[in-house]
Amino acid sequence: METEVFSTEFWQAFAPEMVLVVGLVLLFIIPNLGEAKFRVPLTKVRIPWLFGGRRFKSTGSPALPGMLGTATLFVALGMMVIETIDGGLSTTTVTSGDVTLLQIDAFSRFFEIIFLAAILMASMASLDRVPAHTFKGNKSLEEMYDNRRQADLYILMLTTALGMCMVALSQDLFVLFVGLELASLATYILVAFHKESKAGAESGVKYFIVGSVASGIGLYGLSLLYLEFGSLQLSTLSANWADGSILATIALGLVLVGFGFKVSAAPFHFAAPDAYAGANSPIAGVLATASKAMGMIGLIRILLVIALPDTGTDGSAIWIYTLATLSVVTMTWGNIAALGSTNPKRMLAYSSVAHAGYMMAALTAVGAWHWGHVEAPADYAEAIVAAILFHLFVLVAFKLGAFLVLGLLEMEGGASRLSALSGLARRDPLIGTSMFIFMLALAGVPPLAGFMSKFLVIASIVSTSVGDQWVNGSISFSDLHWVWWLALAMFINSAISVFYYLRIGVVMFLDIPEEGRRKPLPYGASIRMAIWICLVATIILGLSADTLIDMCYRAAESLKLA
Amino acid sequence: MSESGIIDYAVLIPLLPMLAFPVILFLGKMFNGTPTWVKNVKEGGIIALTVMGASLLLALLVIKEHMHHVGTANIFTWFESSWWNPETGAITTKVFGVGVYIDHLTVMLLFVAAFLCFLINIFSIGYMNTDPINDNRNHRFYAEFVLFCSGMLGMVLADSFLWLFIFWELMGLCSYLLIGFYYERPSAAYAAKKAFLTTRVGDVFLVIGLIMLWNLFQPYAGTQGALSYAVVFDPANIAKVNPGDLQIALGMMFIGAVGKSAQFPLHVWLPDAMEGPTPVSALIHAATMVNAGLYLVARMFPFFSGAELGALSTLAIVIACIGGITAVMAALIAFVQMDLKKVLAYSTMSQLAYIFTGLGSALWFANNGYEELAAFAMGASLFHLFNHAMAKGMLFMASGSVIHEMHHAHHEVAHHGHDDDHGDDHDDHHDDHFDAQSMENMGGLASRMPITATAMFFGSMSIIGIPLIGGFWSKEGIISSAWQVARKEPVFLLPAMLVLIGAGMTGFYMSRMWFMTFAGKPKTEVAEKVHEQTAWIPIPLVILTFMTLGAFILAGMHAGHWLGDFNNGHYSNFFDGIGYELEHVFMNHDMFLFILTYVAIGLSLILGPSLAMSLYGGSLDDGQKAKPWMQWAISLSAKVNSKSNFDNSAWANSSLSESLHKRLHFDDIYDAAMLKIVVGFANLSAIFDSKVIDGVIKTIESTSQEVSRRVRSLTTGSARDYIMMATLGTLVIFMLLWGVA
Amino acid sequence: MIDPAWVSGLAAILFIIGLWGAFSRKNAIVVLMCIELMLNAVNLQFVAAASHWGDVTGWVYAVFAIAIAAGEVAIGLAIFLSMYGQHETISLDEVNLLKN
Amino acid sequence: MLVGGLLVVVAGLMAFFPSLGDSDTTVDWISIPLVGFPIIISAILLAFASQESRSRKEILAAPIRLFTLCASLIPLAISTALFFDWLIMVDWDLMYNEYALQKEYLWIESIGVSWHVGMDGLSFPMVWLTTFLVPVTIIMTWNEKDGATYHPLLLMMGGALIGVFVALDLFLFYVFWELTLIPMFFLILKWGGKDRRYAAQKFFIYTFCASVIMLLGLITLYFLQPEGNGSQYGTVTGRTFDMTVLFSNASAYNMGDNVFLGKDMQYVLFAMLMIGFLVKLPAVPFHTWLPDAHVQAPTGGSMLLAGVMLKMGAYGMLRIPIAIFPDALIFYQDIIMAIGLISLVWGAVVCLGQTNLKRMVAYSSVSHMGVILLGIASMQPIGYAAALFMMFAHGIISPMLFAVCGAFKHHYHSMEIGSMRGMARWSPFLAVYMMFAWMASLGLPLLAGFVAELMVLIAYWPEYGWWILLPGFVLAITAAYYLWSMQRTIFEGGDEGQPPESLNGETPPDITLSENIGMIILAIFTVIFGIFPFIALGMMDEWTVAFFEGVFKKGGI
Repeated sequence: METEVFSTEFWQAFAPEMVLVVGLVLLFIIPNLGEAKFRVPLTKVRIPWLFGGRRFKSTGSPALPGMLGTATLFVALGMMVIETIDGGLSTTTVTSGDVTLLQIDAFSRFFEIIFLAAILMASMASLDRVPAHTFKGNKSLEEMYDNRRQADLYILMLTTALGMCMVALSQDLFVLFVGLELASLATYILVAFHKESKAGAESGVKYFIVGSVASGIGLYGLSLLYLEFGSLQLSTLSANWADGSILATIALGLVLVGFGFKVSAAPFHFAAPDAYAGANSPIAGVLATASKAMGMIGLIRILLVIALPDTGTDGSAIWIYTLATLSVVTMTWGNIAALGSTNPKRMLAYSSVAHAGYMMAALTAVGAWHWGHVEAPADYAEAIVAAILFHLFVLVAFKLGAFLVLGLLEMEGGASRLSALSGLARRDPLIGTSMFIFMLALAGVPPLAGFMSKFLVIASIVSTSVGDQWVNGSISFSDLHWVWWLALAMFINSAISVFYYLRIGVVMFLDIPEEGRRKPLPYGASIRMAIWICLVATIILGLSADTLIDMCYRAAESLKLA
Repeated sequence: MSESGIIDYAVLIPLLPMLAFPVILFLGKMFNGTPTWVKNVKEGGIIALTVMGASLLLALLVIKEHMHHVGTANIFTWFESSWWNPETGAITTKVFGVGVYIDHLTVMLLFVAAFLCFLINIFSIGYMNTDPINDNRNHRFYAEFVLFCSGMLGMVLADSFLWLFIFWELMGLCSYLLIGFYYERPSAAYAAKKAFLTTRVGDVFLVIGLIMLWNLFQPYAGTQGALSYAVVFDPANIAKVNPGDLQIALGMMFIGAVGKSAQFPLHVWLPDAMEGPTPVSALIHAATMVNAGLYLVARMFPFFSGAELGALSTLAIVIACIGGITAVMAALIAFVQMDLKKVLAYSTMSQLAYIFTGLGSALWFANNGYEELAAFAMGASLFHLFNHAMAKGMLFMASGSVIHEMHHAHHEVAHHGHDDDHGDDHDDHHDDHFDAQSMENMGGLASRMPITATAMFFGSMSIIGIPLIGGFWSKEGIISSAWQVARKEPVFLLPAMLVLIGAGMTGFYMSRMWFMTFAGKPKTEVAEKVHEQTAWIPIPLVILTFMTLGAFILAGMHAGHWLGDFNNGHYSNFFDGIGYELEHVFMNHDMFLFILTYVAIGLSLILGPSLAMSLYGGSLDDGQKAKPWMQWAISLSAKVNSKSNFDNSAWANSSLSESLHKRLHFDDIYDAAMLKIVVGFANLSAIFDSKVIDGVIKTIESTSQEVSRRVRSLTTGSARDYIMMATLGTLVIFMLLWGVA
Repeated sequence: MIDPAWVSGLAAILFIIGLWGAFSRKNAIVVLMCIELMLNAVNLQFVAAASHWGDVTGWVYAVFAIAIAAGEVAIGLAIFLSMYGQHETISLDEVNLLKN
Repeated sequence: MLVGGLLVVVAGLMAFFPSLGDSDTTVDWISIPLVGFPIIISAILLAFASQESRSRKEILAAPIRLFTLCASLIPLAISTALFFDWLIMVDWDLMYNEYALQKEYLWIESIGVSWHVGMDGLSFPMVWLTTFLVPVTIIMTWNEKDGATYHPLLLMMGGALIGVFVALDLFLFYVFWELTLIPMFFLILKWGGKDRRYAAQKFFIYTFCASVIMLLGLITLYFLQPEGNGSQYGTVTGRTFDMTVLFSNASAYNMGDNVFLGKDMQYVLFAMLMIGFLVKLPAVPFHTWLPDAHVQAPTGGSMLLAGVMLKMGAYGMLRIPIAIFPDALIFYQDIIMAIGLISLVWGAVVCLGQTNLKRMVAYSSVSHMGVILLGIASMQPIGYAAALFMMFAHGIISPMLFAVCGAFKHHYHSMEIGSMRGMARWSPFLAVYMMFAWMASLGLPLLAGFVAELMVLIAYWPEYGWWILLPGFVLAITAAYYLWSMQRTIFEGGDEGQPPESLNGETPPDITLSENIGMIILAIFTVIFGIFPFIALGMMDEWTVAFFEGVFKKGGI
């Protein structure tokens, strides 16, 4: 279905995103409602203006923005999920003139669900992690400050969500980039949200500067692409890619850098550990999941949709060696660095780097799609994309879950040392066990979701390397495509990774809680709820992954790679 | 093949004692120390005795039934497994069965084992239950004892080499347990370990030999999998296998027999085995278990008679040589032993060696087509086995009796020497270093222990080979057989010579033992107080004395011939028989054998004993009178001693004597090899394992931490560096893209 | 009319200068300016390409890029301010508590 | 007992539950009663117990322990009943690639994963062994501290282990394969010795690394099989993880001109799978995790680790790579033999150089596991049956070895050989059990370990001839280290004895009643399977014959 911007169908199709917009606007407005009156000029008539002035007690409550933001996210997510599960999802394209701007399909909806789910968890956690204070008596000024701060936080979250949705929906690279910038700018502030602490401010600065440079590079790449092809429409670029000159290749490299930063691929990942360490844990969790997924969309769009050789040609994609190198370096770097890291947040950051490497390895395999004798049908590429989608989805469950547990620890003061976790399983067995399960999932221990995702990623790589050679009868080892070695590299890396994941478990179960952490954990109903949701998802998605795999396949099919 | 009859119950012979094992152990643990248990059941001794009696009875019935025909019975299928022939792809199921096989060999050993075990049981009730050191642990002794008997009986009854080996090992275990009965003594613990390990070395070769044998016969065995005698003794099958391989397999098995029968070079465990409860475990190791090796070699006879002529004679020669060497070596060491039991132990080794030489001759004959001679040699060897078992059993029990009474006497002496309270005398009894087993402390016991002395007297005579008594019949046969072979095969001169010399040496050390112990004046105060007490001890001594003396009856009944080939000699008239035997021994028509006989008799009867008399003889105390059948010997010894009391200090101080005291250094060398080489190597391996093999893992770990540190140090913390890295990354991307484009 | 190729060349030079400046200068504000320089190169490139293709979309892209740049400056300055509040410096080299 | 009865009813109900709504109306005796039930029960108990406070835990320990014991008896009852046909007639006389009590439920349809379980002569003895060992272990470690969580973990371990053995789906197999690590990791981590942190991590990481390589092999194999249609095949991938399908495909293509996979492909995949199994076995030089894990693990952990977990490696080898890549087996035959020999000899020699009792026993396990490799390399049904029986017999003997070590540690607070003398004086029972276990382990006839060793040697000779001297040497060395260690613990000490210094002059006690019961059960079964090996060997022999008919005979190698 095609629709013009702002047509009736447009509003219907974009109802969930509109919910976000409405929520955003409400968050702007509601905290500011007050007793301000507008004096009609030259008269003494004061008309209640309701905007500004002494804030109403009810609307000015510091707790309100959090609830509003969370509710908004929840509603939007709910609408999307219902729509997807109902099968009521139809491909809707938004055009403006001859330019295709946005498109709702299984792929974009899938990512939107990832984003909203991650941000919803983070916002639920933030309700406790950045608590709204209650004020007794006449402290309206402090109350207003707190309210402002709360409103800021959730506005930024919703903005991030909106920007990310835009990335998922866009059919034009520039639109994609605008969305990316929207989300990025919001996350820069979120990272620096703890401006009262040195670490918070520092991490914000670093994340901002490196991110800006990376997006500058990416934008420059886009401009070169525009120069080469005269359009940034995905369809146009994809159709004309084969005719591109060297300029297109340069542009591809530059754009890769832009997205590489988002997925935190080595060597563009340096700011990520610092940012994660300085930011609130829930925010860091969003960076590690949603933000990474956003970068992944970019990579999929640019590498798979645009820069893939057409069916029927002989030869693999131009970027295959580049991406193979990047992926191996990334996963190895991430794992090696995490191996000795004693800060759990940095460790998770490095592990998230490693996970980016895994996904890039899978992307690499798609590049081998038409390589020589590996004559793989299109569903091989779809299988890989589906595996990546699965991985991104379940990351929300266990990586974010791990960050949320750290968030719970931060509530009692910092989680930047491994010893903060010590004895967690004794202080709170359920949380400790949850954390251990998240760690096992990250390490890829069956039957958890993390195993399934790694399994699917590897299986898809292997399947591409094998191709459909069975018809040839006896296959010898040299007939396999070299991307098989990427699978091996992944395996070796996951083996390394077990070491540091397990260390967390050991610390939690074996060590004695450090001074000042002998008491039970702070309660935090909603952050615990978020953790439990993550826990359940980690287990359920591992045990019965079928539904999600189907979803992923539908999403991958809607990319129409073939 | 199976037949019904008494043989169906033969399985009970080993089974009953085996079942008694847990029963005694359990009851002992339950009722330990209660009066009924101690007084009436003799701490399990009566249970054991009952069971052994039943076994003996059954054994006698079986023997009666199967004196002259082979009996077999299947009991159950142990397990089945399959064999795949890679050439044909056929898969055959092999049945590993359990069964009973009885022929003359079995019958003889079955009798020896059941009979001796029964007697030993009686003896141990007398010996073990009166020694306070054994209080509250005799049930363990009896349990282990019956299990041991079960092993021995099972071994001789087994119908396959596999089950022979299984019971063989069971005996090994029990010997380990019995030697280590006094677990708190380091020497006992050491001896137990040594015995098990040394025999284990032999057993390893036995297993390898069995496995080679299994694979040799496997193609012809059909579904038979258990090395059953029916398969491997089938001449048709033996003819088919490669004799060279067969010889190696049998050689391997022979090494097992060497270990079990304490032959050179695996003999070191036997003297130490005397650490077991005196003298019962020693008796087991001397009179029964060591016969297992002989039994195994005797069992090989069909291979030698069935295989290609001359193909296996090398092995026969090796067996005989090992026998000959051990015979002389053990006899030499026995010269200098002061411990009563050790002398007997070395004597055992030496006599077993005789039997090996005899068996070697028999096997050589069998393999070279001399059937009659083979049967004769075989018969002589097995008859010697029988005689030796009876005599040695008696000797050990007698020595046990001596030691036991010495203990008691010492106890009394020490007790009277002290005035303090009675309760602790059990303890101080261990504190002083009186050696109740040393012959230096004995002397003149002939009058004080008449029954024991008599038993010892005839036992020794039997071992020496005094004409007409016990071992004489068989020993002559062995020596003459060996020389018979030597006439045909010059290499055999070595064992033949050695056994001949050994005969004289036997005469010396056995006489030495007897005279040192029973003749002369008591050398210590303790020896004066010795007297016989328990009724349980003399019974077996008396019985065995008659068994030994009665050997000539058996000889007259052509036992030797029957043992060589059981279709022989069973209905010959006794007087004809004894006449035939006497004629053959003393007036052989073959001049060579005639001379040989008298040389042997001369050596063993005249030279050995007279030398011993001259050194150790002497009359008893005044007023003491030995029984008349011994008195003449004592008087003679006193005369010889006084006539020619030559000085042997030069010999005693020689380096040979020194090394004989050190048992020719075998133990030292083995210990050194074990501790220095094997354990040293093991310790090095353990270090290698943890430092190198595990070290690799640990290095990977530490290296990865170091690499991690270095990688992380690239994250400098400065945003500028991050941008720089990103830019460099961009350049790398360009390079890689260009490389492809 | 100037050949768009020259403009592209200028854009490329600007971009490289911006990038160079971004990692060679310590002062956060200067780095921000360098980033702006990079974005301006992008703008220039878009405009040049638009004129090359005769396509109005490129201009729209440029306008959006300017807006993004403006947003970045606003946010960047705010973040720098908070950094100055905490660290009392705007030298990027001196802000390295978080590392390894 | 009421609890026990209730549990029986529940288990019975659960056995029927999965068959509801299934066209196949036969009762599923495996999924829930043997696998699901222990895991679920223990998970519930753990979740329940871990929430309690420390003092409440101590009160709760006794009922939970009893409950766990009762729960663990149910799988034992069921597996025993299945063997003796008490519940239903089970035909254990199976052809190759046939399984008794098969059940299959679709799980992840898109990639062809199903919950497919079944048993044959290879897996059933191991299943029974596991069901047998879990209650014995629980009894044996009755007084372990923190019983409220300890014993449920043992139960969970048992469920996961059974899962490995009954899985007929590669994916399911791998899931259970890794699942077993987790309870064991906790057992070592929470109840282990001084260096438990290091040992637990090493155990986990070492075996995990290896099995990850194995997984890559499995996945590659998965995509190398021909696509097919059917309920087992994945809707998306068109391939299946179902072992039975793989086996029948493999045996249909193998060994003829129509080759299933190229030779070098087979070699690579075989090697990858074997790495996972060899580390688990463990074979030298991948064995160093084992001594550390054993020395640090608590008694119960060690018992299950040595008793069943090591056999997973051998089981996996026989189940997967050999069945699918017989060509590769022939190619690697000599290498496997060499690894087996090295394990055998090296394990034994290192044993002799150990001063820690438990470490020595651990190395003896390495040595014994080498026997299994020799059996596999022998290429004879009798060798394979020997490997199977070795797995089984060692599965009874080695828990006893570790039970003895555990009791020794428990009562003497020391593991050093030679730190004391004359144990027989104070702890006659322990001394007897120790001697029994040691003797069983050194292969004394009429105890379970002997048969397997004998059979392996029989099968070994035609292929490798005089190399047999090395196993022979090991037989002697094994006796040496066991006897030497006994000499320095049970024996000697004079009339007073020498208690270890670690006791500070207290009189060492004898073992407790529960330890006594646990060990006597193990001892009895060691004797039973030594004297009547056919009970287990019959099934194993049938399996090996079927296996050779199905795998090797086809091509007539």
